[in-house]
Amino acid sequence: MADYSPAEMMIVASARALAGKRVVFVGVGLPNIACNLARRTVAPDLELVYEAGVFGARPARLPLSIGDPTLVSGSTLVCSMADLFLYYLQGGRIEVAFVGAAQIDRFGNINTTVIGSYTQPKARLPGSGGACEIAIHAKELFVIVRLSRRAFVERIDFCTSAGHLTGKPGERTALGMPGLGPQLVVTDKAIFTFDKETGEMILSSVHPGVTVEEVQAEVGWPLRVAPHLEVTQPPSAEELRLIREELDPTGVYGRE
Amino acid sequence: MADYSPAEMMIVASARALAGKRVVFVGVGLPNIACNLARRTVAPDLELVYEAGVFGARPARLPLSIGDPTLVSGSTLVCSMADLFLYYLQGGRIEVAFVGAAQIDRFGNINTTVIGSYTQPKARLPGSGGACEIAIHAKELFVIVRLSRRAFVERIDFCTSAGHLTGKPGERTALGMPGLGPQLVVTDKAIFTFDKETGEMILSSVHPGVTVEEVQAEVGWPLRVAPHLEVTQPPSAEELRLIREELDPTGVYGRE
Amino acid sequence: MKLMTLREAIATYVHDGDTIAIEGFTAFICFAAGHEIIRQRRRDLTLCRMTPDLIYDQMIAAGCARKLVFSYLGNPGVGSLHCVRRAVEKGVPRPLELEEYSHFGMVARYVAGAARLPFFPLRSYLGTDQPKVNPCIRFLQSPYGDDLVAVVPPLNPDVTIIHAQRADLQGNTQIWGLLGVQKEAAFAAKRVIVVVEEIVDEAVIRSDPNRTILPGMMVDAVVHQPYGAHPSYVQGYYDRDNQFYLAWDRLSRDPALTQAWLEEWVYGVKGWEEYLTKLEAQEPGIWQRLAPGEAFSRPVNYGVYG
Amino acid sequence: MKLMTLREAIATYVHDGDTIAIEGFTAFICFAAGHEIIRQRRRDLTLCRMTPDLIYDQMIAAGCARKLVFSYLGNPGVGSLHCVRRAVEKGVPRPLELEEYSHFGMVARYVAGAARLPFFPLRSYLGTDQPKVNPCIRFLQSPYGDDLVAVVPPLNPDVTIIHAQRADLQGNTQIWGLLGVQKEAAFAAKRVIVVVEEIVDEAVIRSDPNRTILPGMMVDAVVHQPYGAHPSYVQGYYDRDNQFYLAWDRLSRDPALTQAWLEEWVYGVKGWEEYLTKLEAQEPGIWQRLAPGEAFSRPVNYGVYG
Repeated sequence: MADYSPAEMMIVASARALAGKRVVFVGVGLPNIACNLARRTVAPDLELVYEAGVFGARPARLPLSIGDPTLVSGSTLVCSMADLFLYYLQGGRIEVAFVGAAQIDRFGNINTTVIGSYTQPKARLPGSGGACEIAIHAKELFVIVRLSRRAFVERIDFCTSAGHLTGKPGERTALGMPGLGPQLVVTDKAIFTFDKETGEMILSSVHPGVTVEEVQAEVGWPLRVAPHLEVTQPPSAEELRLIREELDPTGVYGRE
Repeated sequence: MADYSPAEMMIVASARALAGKRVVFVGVGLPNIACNLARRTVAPDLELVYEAGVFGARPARLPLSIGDPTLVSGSTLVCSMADLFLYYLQGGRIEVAFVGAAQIDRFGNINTTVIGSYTQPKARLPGSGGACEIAIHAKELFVIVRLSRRAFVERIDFCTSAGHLTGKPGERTALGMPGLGPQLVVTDKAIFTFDKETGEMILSSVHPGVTVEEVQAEVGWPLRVAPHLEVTQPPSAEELRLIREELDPTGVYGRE
Repeated sequence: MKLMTLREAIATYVHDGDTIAIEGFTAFICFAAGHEIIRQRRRDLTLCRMTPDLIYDQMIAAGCARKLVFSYLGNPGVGSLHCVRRAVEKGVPRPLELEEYSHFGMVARYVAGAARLPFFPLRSYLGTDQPKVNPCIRFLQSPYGDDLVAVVPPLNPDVTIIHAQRADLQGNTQIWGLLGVQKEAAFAAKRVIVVVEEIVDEAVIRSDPNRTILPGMMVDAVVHQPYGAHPSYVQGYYDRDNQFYLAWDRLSRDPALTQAWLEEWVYGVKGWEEYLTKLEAQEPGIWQRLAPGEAFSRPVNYGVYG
Repeated sequence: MKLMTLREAIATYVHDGDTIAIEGFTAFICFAAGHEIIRQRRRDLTLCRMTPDLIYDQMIAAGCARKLVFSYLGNPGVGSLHCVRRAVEKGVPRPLELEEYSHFGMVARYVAGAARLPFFPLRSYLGTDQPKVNPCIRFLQSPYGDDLVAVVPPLNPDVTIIHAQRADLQGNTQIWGLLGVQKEAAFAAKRVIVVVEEIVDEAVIRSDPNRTILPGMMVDAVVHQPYGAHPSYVQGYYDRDNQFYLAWDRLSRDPALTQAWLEEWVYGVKGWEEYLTKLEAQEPGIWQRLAPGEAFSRPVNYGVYG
């Protein structure tokens, strides 16, 4: 078995979760590489929609930002932000979306706004960007975040993007949210899914060599563990080759 | 003095009313020729915005409809209907607009929907098109309509587009209408303006050879006549030359 | 496989009772699709379109529709739509329910439908009789002050059909010229049929992604049907056949002539290819008469980055 | 005459206390205008932008702003905006008021502003803390049912500044590549400044009217300033200078280094031409490094009719 980095494990686990999907809303960084890996493995028909309003991108290099000009040249469609948010996202055309998180709670609610109080923040974070509405409208939400006690907290300091709210069944539907909310959290140590009823996060797979105790130690609430906890299949040689030789040859994202 | 048709008089009178204007919203037919005549005479900087979403058109022939392809080729901008109505018209960018009327009342309210009752119409007319919102948003509204007792009625059968409503001062403003409403009615026999306070239609100019009595005979209410009633200046030789040789050489609109 | 014949596309995606929109503002009007719907004898359709034009006049004369949702009834630049008037004024060949908006109202309904909004606000209709005859037009106070705005509900056709210059096999569609409300009507629809003058290699689409108005992912059927918009026009491909618009004004005044025309030109042909053959037999040189000259866009450089 | 220098345009149209928007989603960011505003020492500005990026970081470090209206704070692909954070977290060089939306919320505010709507409805914010810290975000029930939608108020900048590939002397402006929210921000504004890489003959514009995003009638000033978006990029003209984005991440962490940089590169030069001269002196061949290859759009035929 090849050696691989935690970032490579995250990319591979994210890519596999896209099996059979058709339309993914994607930012740069790990999700971008994961989506491109999925296209070459488990989801050949996957259409990548970049947050800057680009469809069917054929980037000639690894994009430096979500608005990299290499995403535009040779793509099939470029639209305005108004079209993107009104017709594509709110219009219900996005099947899966990836977002990051500074803090995430037991029900998948996400903070990317502030650490500390809003008016006197300890740290001022980027804010919502499109995440708030992505979390409402994408049919499924996948979160990519490193596992740490700072991120996996009992109570987030600010709710930027709605997950499964307080865990009451049907709460999202009652608020008229068309998307199913967070379905998957991929980290460098483990993978989490959510209880279909209550929306509580469930440890469903640990990466090779990681114990449940190690995961629990980084999570700020008593973790529910799936009855059939799996061990994540490590990256295959082919998956690693694609990442290292084709998708991220300079190792910007994969080698951490 | 050259001979001229009533239609030519209407075109010339409409063109002169555009003196100094910058942005006019225009349909085909008489308004189109009037606006193009104005560009060559009293309003060289006039920008023509066609209802199909075309700016700065340079038609190589007389357009057959508001959506004629000759309006598109060589124009400066073509936009969607959504942009046209949201950003140009409702956005307040239109200074003057021309509309027609099947019926018009004393306060410039306009019917282009039905003659008779709505559910059992004697005649089903085209409906609003953009007229309803044009009448609300264009800073000034100019109406072009042949003078007749069928058109100039005490009570219109249906109010498609708001003029000065019931004539109560400030009524349009109270309803939040940004445009001033009808400012001018150009006919084949006379020109009407409106009382600044009450919005009542005023006969302000009769075309050469037309009497006040002839006009009153075609109007379904006791007509107010301007204290200084004018006689419309007939078309000049140059105005007629422009219409006949350049703007409507085949006489589609001008010779009726 | 998205590429199909018009017959297959209509048979597959347009059903009796459907709400359909064939959009295109005086240009790009897909007569070929309208005729195919008549030929397949669809019934009880709700027809939506800002400007019903001759195509809906024909479909209504053929008895396809029970309802018309619109904002302007006219034969553009010519006069009335006589078949629509006959249905409204006399119930011939069957009564036609009308649901009527202004242009902006129709645009707003498509936008709301495309954006999954429960309503769209617009400053219109105040002071007019239109809300009195259309209970779907309502008013709402702004949560930021006294402003009263009109609102209209979303319009979500079962099928939207648009005609365009070109698409690739995936359905990525490009249009230039009058954009009308096609994009919004397509996004609002459950199913989308795109009929094009040319099927192009995706490299053509990819050379100018800003020109693409619909991504392939939302197109259910791509139909290759040159001259499919006759007698309306396609920018850069052919002109409006105004002779037909004038002829229709005359013949459509007479119900018998109208039915005879439908018999000959719609029911009497197998499909659009036969219609075109008949058309060329009637007027050899028609496409030369309607052919525009060349006026090409200057290319722009998107750049190669990488 | 609309054509003016950037110095004239900023002096004429941007005043102390104004609400301004320099828009462009990661592309077309008009750094040249931002620097000129710093150089002319405008104060108490309310800066609006979906993604404040380095240009607002620099303007905030220079003390131009009292308030920031935004939806995402970041150095794209790199990390934090340290000057913005310093102003928010420590009040250095002066406190900065924040008014914060999501991306969709900002887009909706510009659309409402451009369309003179008193509010714009969107399905967002429910279940989050965002409405608690921004009283401008409210909720409204649909007049057609129980749906609760969020609403945001219009945003009408005093001045919107956008950067584009080309315009003619009348201000007819064309952009290709990422369209962001520039059109809406311009329509929402009282005054509009367009800065372009090239002034072209109007025949170029007229060869492709669908490419035009702003008509000249709404543009107050046209400024010809090649490379005016450096270190951001202009599709087909130059690439993002990522080295600068990385360098700014380092130097902007230190208030003294930041001020020194502003002294040298903004206050210390007369205008953008001198900035470019300095840049080329520092790195000969910079424009070759950032030059993209050629990838031209295929021309389309608009046709000659008449």
